[in-house]
Amino acid sequence: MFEQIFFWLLSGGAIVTAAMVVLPPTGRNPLYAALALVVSFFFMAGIYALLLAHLMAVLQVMVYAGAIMVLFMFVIMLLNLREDELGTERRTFAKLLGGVAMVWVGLKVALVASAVDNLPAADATTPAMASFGTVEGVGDMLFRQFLFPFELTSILLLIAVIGAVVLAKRTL
Amino acid sequence: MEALAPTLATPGGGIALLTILVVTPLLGALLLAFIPGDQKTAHRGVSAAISGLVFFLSLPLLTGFDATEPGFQWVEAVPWISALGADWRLGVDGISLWIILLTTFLTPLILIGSTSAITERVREFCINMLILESAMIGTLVATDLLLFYLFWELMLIPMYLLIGIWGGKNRLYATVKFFIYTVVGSLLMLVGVIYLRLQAGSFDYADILAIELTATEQMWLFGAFALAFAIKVPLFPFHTWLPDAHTEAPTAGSVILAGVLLKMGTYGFLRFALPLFPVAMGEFSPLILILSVVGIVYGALVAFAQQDIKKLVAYSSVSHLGFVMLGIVALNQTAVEGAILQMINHGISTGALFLLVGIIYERRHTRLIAHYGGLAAITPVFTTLFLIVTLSSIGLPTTNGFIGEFMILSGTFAEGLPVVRELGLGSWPKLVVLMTVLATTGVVLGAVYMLTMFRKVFFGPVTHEANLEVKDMNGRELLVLAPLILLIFFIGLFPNFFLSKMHASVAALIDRTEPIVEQVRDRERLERRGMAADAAPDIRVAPRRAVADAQAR
Amino acid sequence: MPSVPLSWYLIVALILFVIGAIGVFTRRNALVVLMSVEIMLNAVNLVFIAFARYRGDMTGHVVTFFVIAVAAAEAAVGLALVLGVFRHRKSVNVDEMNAMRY
Amino acid sequence: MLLELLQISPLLIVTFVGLLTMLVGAFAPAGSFKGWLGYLTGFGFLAALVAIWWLWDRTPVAFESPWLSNALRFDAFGLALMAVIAVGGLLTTLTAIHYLPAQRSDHAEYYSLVSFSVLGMMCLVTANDLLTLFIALEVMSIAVYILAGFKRQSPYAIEAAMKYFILGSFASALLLLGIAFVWGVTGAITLPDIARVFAFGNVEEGLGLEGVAHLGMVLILGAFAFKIAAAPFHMWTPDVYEGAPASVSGLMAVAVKTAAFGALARVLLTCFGDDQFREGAASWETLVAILAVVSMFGGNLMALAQKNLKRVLAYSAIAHTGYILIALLAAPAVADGTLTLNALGAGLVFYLLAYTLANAAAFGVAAAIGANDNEDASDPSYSGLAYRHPALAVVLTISVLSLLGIPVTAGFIGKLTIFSEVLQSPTGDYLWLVILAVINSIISAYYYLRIIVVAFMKPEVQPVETVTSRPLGWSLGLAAALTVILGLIPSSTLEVAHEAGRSLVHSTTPGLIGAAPVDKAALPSSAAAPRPVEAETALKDAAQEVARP
Amino acid sequence: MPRELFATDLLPWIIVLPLLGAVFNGLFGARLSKRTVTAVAIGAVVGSFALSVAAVWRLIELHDTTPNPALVSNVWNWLTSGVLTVDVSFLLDPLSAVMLLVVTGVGSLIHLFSVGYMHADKAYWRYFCYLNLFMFSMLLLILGKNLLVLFVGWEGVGVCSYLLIGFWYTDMDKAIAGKKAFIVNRIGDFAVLLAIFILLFYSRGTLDFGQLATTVGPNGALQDTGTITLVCLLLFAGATGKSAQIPLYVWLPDAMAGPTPVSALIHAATMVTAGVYLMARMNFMFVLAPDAMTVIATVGALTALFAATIALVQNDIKKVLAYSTVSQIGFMVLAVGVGAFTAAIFHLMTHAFFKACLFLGSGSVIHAMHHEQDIRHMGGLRKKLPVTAVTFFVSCLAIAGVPFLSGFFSKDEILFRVFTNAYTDAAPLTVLFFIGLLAALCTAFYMFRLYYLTFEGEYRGDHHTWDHAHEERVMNIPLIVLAVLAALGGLLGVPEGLGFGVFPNVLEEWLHGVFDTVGTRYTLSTDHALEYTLMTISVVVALAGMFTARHLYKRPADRLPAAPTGAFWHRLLTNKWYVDEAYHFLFVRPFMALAGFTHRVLDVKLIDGVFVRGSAKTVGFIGDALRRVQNGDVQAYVTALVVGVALLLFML
Repeated sequence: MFEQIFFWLLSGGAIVTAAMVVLPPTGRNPLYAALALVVSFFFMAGIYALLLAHLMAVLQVMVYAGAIMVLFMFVIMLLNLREDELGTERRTFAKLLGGVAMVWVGLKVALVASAVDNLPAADATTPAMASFGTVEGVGDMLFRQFLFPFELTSILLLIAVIGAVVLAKRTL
Repeated sequence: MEALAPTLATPGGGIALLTILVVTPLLGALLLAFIPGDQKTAHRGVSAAISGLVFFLSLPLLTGFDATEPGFQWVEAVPWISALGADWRLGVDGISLWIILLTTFLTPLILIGSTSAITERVREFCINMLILESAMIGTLVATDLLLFYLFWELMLIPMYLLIGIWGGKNRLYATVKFFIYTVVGSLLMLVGVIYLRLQAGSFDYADILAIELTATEQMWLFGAFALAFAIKVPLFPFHTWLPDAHTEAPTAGSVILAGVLLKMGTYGFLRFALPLFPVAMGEFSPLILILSVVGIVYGALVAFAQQDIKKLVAYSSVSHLGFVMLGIVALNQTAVEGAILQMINHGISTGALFLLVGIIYERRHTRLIAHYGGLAAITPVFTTLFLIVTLSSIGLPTTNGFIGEFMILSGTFAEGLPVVRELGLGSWPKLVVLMTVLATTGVVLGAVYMLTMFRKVFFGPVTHEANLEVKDMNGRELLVLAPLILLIFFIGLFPNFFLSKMHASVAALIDRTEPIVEQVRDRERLERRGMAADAAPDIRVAPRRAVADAQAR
Repeated sequence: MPSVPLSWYLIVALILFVIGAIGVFTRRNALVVLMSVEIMLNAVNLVFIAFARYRGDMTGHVVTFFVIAVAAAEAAVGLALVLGVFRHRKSVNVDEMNAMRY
Repeated sequence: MLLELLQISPLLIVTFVGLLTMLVGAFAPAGSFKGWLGYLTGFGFLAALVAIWWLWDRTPVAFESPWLSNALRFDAFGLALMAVIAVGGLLTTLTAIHYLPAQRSDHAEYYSLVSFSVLGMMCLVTANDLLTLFIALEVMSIAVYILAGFKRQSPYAIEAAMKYFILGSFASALLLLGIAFVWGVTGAITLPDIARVFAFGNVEEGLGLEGVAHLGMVLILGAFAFKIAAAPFHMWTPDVYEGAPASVSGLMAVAVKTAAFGALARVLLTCFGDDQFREGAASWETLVAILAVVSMFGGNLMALAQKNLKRVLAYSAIAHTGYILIALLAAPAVADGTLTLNALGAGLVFYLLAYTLANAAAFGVAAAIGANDNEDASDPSYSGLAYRHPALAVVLTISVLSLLGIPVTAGFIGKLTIFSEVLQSPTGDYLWLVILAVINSIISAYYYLRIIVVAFMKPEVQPVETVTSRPLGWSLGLAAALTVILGLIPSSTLEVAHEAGRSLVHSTTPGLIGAAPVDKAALPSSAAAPRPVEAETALKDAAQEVARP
Repeated sequence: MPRELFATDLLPWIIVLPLLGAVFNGLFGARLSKRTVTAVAIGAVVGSFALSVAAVWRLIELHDTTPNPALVSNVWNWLTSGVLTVDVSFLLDPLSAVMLLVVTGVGSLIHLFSVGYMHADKAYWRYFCYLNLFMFSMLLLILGKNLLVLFVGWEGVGVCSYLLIGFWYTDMDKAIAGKKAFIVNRIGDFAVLLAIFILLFYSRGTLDFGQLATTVGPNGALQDTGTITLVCLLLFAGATGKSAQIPLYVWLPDAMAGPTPVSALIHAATMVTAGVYLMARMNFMFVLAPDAMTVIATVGALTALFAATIALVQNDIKKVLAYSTVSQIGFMVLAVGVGAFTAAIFHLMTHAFFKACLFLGSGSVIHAMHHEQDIRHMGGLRKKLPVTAVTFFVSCLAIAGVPFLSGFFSKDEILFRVFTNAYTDAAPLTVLFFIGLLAALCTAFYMFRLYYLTFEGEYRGDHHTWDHAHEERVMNIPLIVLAVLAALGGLLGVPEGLGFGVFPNVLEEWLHGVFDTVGTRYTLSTDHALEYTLMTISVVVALAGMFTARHLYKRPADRLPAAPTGAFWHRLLTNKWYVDEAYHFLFVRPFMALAGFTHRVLDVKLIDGVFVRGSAKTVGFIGDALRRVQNGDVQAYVTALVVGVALLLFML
């Protein structure tokens, strides 16, 4: 019951704020959109916590809501777009078609995916689940089973650094 | 793969003559690439010398040819793409022998003949011609289907460049049309080739001859192969690339196109479409028969309406090739031999015509008939040669054209005649007789358009000042044409020299194909009479093993 | 046992995913488009984490961890590109980027 | 440990070279010639090739430690494609050395980004779990996004990069969602495990879970369809190829596509290759066939009216995606005991190689005409190329003919192999597909010929100036020569491709395991020759133990 | 027997000599003097004539022992393929011997005449080259032992005729006339080819005349009368082309565009009779096809009358002769049609003499008149051209059928045979006799009209020409020789009724062996009384025509009867029954229209336009339309991606 209430609150909040990112009027202004997105990320972190993914919830707040969104804010401020520079949204047939198709895809996927309820759920009370979602548990897997992707990610971040420099630095 | 042990034991005393023939022009092309581009004379000389050398190298084929052997001779087999089941297999038989010799014979003449016509990018031109020669020889000697296909497609590129670079005003349109038209056929043929390969386990011609194909398979495969060949021939109604290609091509291109390239289509029919798919041949032969005869008449009619000499000759090719197809589809010893001979004849006569048109084009830079008139008085030698070639083209006895047409028509006629009288209701024989009669009108129509053109160009008063300045042929041009003129008469007078080499191979081909074709027709006749289809005899699809063996040797 | 069925989480994630996707192809401001992509990635993260919970398998968490890293990298590169575009056009509107077409 | 480092030496070499160029480049004076870093990168790829050659006889490479064996699988297929990628990287890098200065974009970062993206590609084709796959894909993609916009003073390049980036991110999200579903229902992240789960019916029947897996498969397929530029996921291709620097377009056309195809083939054939999986839905073969048809027609038709070399090549790339997709269906049977396994044919690998060579040459020529900061590759910019630069024109012709599939080029052998293999495919009768492909080749003849027409038969509109550069010459010469050589004597290469294809064994017999090294012991011996049904149950039992720890 | 060998080996040389002459003059003539050209050309033909005489001499010797002697020469095997075997082989038998002597003899004379006629022409060498080439072809035609060799000659003479008609090619009309001749002939050849194909099949691949005779013989493969009739009709169709019969005669009048000696040689004496020769050669087959024979006889008779009516009103000296030729060949064909092969050959021979003489005479006139050919501008030329006038007059008498000149014997023989000959089971074609008689009347009239208008009365042309008019000696010799032959040639075939045992019918006897099959099918009358009656009628008719003409046209210029220009029949005849116009309307125009239509509409518009370019355009159009989707908007691209995923999901 408790879980369900939180589920409704958090997911409702996440969806509404996410919609605020995308939909006008807030969606028209990147600053408002970014703020809505931050809020949405917070709600998501809550859902993660609800799902026993504690480490992920923390990381969500720190990396996403913190680091990534700050980056966004920087850029928004840097560009300092005024309202009149934003112009008006065009309504094209493509957008309509895409919307319909995307909603259809979502519905279809949701319909099929609801079969997952047939999966037996893991019992969180077993000792095997003790370290579930903790730094220890995740870290163990990360550095044992997924070391290679982890190393690869370091290259990925390096690339991103180089890329940001190459693309954005005033002179090279 | 045991069969693939490199066997180079040939009548020529262990020399891989065919490989040499294929490779020599390529090496020549390579050599030319290293001669600096501005030394035009060197390019012309070297290329002519190389192609001349190839001609002399090809002569042993003739002297060493065993006329009693129906199968391939000078056979070579070396493993090549074993992963795909394709090997370097070459061979010559009575069907391909003369076309090969025609190729090696025409190429040096063309190279010499183009000296004054091609003055730009001479090196590229010569390289192109040599590659083309190699591809043509390769197509004719390949007895591995993939190898055949490879050379078949390879012919396209140099020809494409030849028309596109050295062609006339509208050359880009013509060359792209030529290429795409041809590719339409050949790519569908590729599917057929692959299918056969999957059935036979290799691309070897002998293996493929030995497989048993159901009637349905034969129909589809025949469709794929026949379309490619029909476009190349070109059989009506797939001919519209030809006038454009011929008109826009430089003389060399036109000559090669008419002389050899078109023959690849008819050769393909003889080599592949007939022996591999006899049942389909039986089913389709009425259609091809009608198309070839329509081509004869249609080509003649359209030729008559042309204003442009080259276009006229191009349409005359449609008409002449119709005769060849008629002979092939008749499947009768005389007709098929006539068809092969007519391929050679057409190569020589139409080749010569194009050379002559090229000579006059070089002087006047126009091909419109209306721009000429009265040339006979100004250029007597040219006129005489043109007349001889014209007469050969319309099939005057003592020239080569007559022999070919006569053999084809009489052979075809004999194919239809017996049954028409005796049974009275066979659709095929009636069709054959009717079609032969129609085809024979081509003899009349040929005279009509050729002589009308000849009259307009050469007779009457000189109406254009510029024509007064036209020079008669020079020594080089005479040198190029003299062999052709001599051959025109030589074939006309001594066709046996040529026919004797074909007998065995053609007989083997007919032995293999005709019984099955006949059965298909018999069954159709029975069905037409209202007999139940199951009462009709089954068609024996299996080819004669013996023939396959003979071919394999 | 969790009292919320797994499918509910999935549906929420899918709604978020669709919202993000619609944002990508309707918003003309490149920044908002990038944010929409972030929403999509988050939605997927939710799927992973939900599955992880119900399967009792932390692989989902690990994947999420990597996705966050990738998202960071993408954001860096994406924002750099936005700056690049802005430098040329003085505008970050995606629907004006059609110098190359047909 | 040392052995394992040796075993993944191709990856290490490429990484090392990338880092080295980055570090060294940082200290090189601004504005100086950075081409020597290109040579270094090229040597890196050569070294990687040598390493791959060394590893070839040791396939499948047995990684001992779990972190490597889960993440990577160095089998013949992966190694062969790594080699193709390295070749593609080498050829395009050589073209870049003098092209970049001519484009006023000569920065050291270019080469490290190329190295890193190649690293991503190599990981992508050898990735053994879906996570590594995703990360590798991102490493490759993000590096390529940056490379696409590398000529940052060009609005076209930046715009191309932006478009590619937005679409790429979207596709990544799709891929991730697909991975989520597949992992969610199977509980397995490595490819062999997923295959096992499907093969032995661990996804319980009647619960509708296969449907979720199918969803995942479709989403993964869609994401890869984007990367390989299959229609209708192709829309970015022309704009990006046109806007990006030619050397980058070349890299995208050859290496990126090769890598994506490799990963797609591996995923489809290993994870979803089992008949058990196909039940209850259209098989991925059908979807792939449809994508192939749409791509071929879309690419070819849209290419017809193009007047820009890079753009034509882009549409041609889309069409070729269609042909190569057909190769995915080419799975000739390999008899193994009483059971018949199906392995990928030689077509995919060989065609990718042929395609790499041809496109590297074509984009090399596009780079060559990019002298003096000329980004334009439209008709006038190379009209009459043959007059002044016959060698370039010849190379262009060879590559175009190879793309068209005219004999004596590698492209012809590639098409031939694909067509003949797909006709033998046991999963369906694909004659119709082959015929459609052939019809498409015919359509494509028109625009390929147009390239030759422009280069050879049209007069010069403006003096065609080219980047004169020895490495460019090497690259073009090598690509053209290899194209012809592979067209003439493809046998040994075909053998290699065969071996590569065979390493992706999958099965059309229900219940037979997928990609995991075929365990001979688990297979019923041919002497005993039990009935298939019995064999099946025996196998199932045996494998269930393996699957459920 | 060395002499026999000698004669056999001679045969090819008879043919080859003119060829050598032609080749020599063709290759080197332009650079040689006229004298050398003359020597070579004349030498070749005269040599050929001499050899012919020798060969025929040998044949005559053989004739004493065998009824149907033959000299045969196989030169080489020409064509062997499947069942088809054709040799290049020659046959000299009584029939070909007659033709041989006529051709080489008359040919030699005309060559001689040409020396004078053509001496001023620039292309003298070319003329003789063609003429020799013609002789070669004609000899090939005559001596061919099989149908195909004959056909080679048949076509060869057609080509030479083409070349010689268009000899003065700068005049477009002449070039057109040459082309017309060739094409009309080709239409006939088309039929011959078909006949050959049919025969080839039944004869199992051989075309040898002897074998063909066996094929249709009692035990031969071809017994079906329908087929035989078809073959005969086809061969006859060929003959109508070459021998200018209805409906294919139209080329011959136009052929007068050639030099006059050519008209004499080719279009009067030799080539145009080839059709008759062919039918005579194939007599063994024709006698088996009564229906075909009826057709042939009818066509021959109609042609004889038809052409004669046209000749009545022509004013061009050569045109009159041309129509006369058509008419006379009509008589020969008529003879063939009633099985009177001997009579046909007889008339062929006499016609060769007198018509060659007439043509050469006209040539002499034209030469003298500076190429004036309109008889309305002539008159009184006897004074200037005495030899010509006399020889012309003799030939006129001969053609008109004045007793005891050659034409009298041959024509009356034909008319008699027409009246009496009957196919075994059928009524004689008596009605054709009257048509022939009418034609004979016309012949006598127009010939003497021609003679009187040209040579008698007053000169009506310009006086400059008159002053320069003269004869050439070299041209007179052939005229005289031919006139003598025209007068006396008939003695070779004096009918039994007039010979009274003193003059044997040499020709009948000579050819008997060749035409021995005729007797088995035809009842030949030997009713002398009837013969005398018919003879009298025809003589009366001839004299009537002759004197009418004399009465009308032997007058001073101002008293000549005015042509009834307005009269319907006159217009009809001057315009040659409007046949050319009808042909033009019925065949030529539709053909050109058809060709134009085929080219412009079928080929360019339909096949190339709609199918070929149409399909290319359609593909291009689709491509262009698709391309528009690619509008550069990245969000549209995302949409496409989404739609793609949706489609894949939908397909699942």
